[in-house]
Amino acid sequence: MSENKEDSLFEAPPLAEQERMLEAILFASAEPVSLAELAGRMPHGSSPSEAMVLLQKRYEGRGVQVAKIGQAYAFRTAADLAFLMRRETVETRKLSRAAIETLAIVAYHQPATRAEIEEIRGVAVSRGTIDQLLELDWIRLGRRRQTPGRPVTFIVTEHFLDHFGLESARDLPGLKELRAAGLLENRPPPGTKEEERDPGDPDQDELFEDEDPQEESEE
Amino acid sequence: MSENKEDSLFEAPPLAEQERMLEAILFASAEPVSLAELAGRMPHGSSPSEAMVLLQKRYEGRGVQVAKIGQAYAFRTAADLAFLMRRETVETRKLSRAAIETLAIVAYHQPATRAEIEEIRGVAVSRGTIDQLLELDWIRLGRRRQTPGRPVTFIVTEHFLDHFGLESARDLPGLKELRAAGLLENRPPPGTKEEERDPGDPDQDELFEDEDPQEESEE
Amino acid sequence: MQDADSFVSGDVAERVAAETLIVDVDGFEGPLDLLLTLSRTQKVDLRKVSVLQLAVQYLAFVEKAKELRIELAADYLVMAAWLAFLKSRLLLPPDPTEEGPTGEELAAHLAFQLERLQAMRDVAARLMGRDRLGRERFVRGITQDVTHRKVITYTATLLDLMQGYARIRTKDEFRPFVMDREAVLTMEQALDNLRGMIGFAGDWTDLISYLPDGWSADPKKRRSATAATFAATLELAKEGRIELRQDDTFSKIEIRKRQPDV
Repeated sequence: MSENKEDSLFEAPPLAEQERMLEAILFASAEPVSLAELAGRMPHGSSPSEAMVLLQKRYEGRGVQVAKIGQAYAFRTAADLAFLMRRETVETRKLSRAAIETLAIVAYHQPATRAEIEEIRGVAVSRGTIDQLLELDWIRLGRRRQTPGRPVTFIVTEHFLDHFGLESARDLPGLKELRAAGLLENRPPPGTKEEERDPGDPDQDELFEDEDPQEESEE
Repeated sequence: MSENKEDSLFEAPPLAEQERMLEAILFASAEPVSLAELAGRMPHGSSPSEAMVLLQKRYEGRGVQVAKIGQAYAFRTAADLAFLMRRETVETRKLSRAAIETLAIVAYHQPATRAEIEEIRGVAVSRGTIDQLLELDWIRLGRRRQTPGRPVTFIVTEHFLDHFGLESARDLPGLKELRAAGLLENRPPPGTKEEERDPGDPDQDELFEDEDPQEESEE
Repeated sequence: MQDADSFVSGDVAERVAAETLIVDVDGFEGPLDLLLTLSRTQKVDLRKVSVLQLAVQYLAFVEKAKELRIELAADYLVMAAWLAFLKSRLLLPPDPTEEGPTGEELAAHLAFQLERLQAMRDVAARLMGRDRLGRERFVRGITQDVTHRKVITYTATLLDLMQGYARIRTKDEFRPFVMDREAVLTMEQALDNLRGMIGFAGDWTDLISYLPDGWSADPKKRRSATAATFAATLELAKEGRIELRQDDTFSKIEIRKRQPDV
């Protein structure tokens, strides 16, 4: 190595060697390097521009390329491989319980106002939960309710139906079916007419079809 | 026909293309990239280890080289071109003799407890010495020794291997000779009860002989 | 075991060496380091080092330090005491009755320690002399960070949805116990009601007639009101304000104001 260095005082290293040097300098440098700078750093008599031609040719079609940036040179990732520099991790998460319940209420009672959702769930619905469902494009804003304050209503989207494999919201199983499926374990309290609560009943049919939200706010 | 289509969806890119990808990923990172990470970043079905063989061959004798560090790979400039790199040279704090010796003891005797380091050096190891090596990320905590007091052990890191240009701890200079000369044995001073000391050190064998030292030291 | 000659002949040279070492006493990293330095004056392979000779050198060093009133750290003195002991063991013929390791064993271990320390120093030097990152080998100067993007997809199945809805409705069905308070007459309410009316109940009157207004039509309310009113009458009877009677099982229960004792 020191011999190399001494040699270079008198004679420029072979072009192939200069190419190696270029390669190492461009690789390690924190910034693009100009030809003048390269000449300053390489042994006396070197011809960085000549070596650069070789180097560029060598990297043609490779995963990295020698790019000219202004008057300087640097290695750059080949444009077609840029996707390797992005790393997308797809994480599948279960929707939170709050979100599921809110979604279910919207689906079964749509159009539903936030107040209605809260009344049915028995707890406040956080802004984030609604936002998340909106973002997922599973619910969207329906017509404003024609009641004091004109509250916004929420309805489920086509995307929702798609995702859950439903043709329409009416295809959602009713309480009777839920119970039959063992999803409702508790016996209905005495005196409750099941039909009253069944979204499959004619009243609810109306709810789903009727664009006028007034009627379905009883519950 | 449809089978064809499916094939192409899951077919790995040609090896030459994989090699380009490796090249791009390794060029983009200053830190060694593990085969597992490479596989994770490359298209499904790629075989980074196969492509790596091609890549290593391609860069043989070049100004930059593919270095293997543990189970990971990185491009590093060729050592013979160091004289060109004065600008990039990192001025490191000069290590004390105590730190250098402690490092060597950890490297060759790993996993090594503080008591073992002190026994070999014949003096107490100051907190600062260990701290300095930990800070340089050249040593780290290994498993606790299964002896009374369960003392912590120290082992060298991947960063250490990278810094000193070692593929694994097995490549430590003079390791074989030291082993053959019995100088890496934990020889109890005469008169000590054998059972008080660690009977053999299975961890050490793992670190030096296993094909996969990285995995072994995982906590 | 060392023959006496070589140990005596080396004596003067060692003392000279020890004196030069004295000046540098702070430069040693402990007694083992000093012993290693001393062993070099023997100019032999560490495996063949004369531990006896070394012990003598070391003790001479400590003596000299004392003469020069140089304060040596405790571990130097501990080592001196131990080496003095070792020296006597090595010089005296072994006592077969004595317990513990022989002088040779102790000497061999010290030689091993010295050799091992020297070996570690040698490899440390080799290690530091390698082509090191940032000195001879360099990392990529312009790195490109991988942009990590976490894409979170949320999933829910129809079953989740149905279970969620079922959960809410089930919760709802528990609610009557709270909500249906309207259909429950508490004993306090019944008592208040009774107290207001009892003053007028001079004659035996059916308990049912004391049910508050609006509590006798709805069977649910009626049940609750009857039970509460009955419990209230028991309470009032306990207080001694009314009397209760029932002629027969399941016949009507009648109450009246307690008659003043005749």
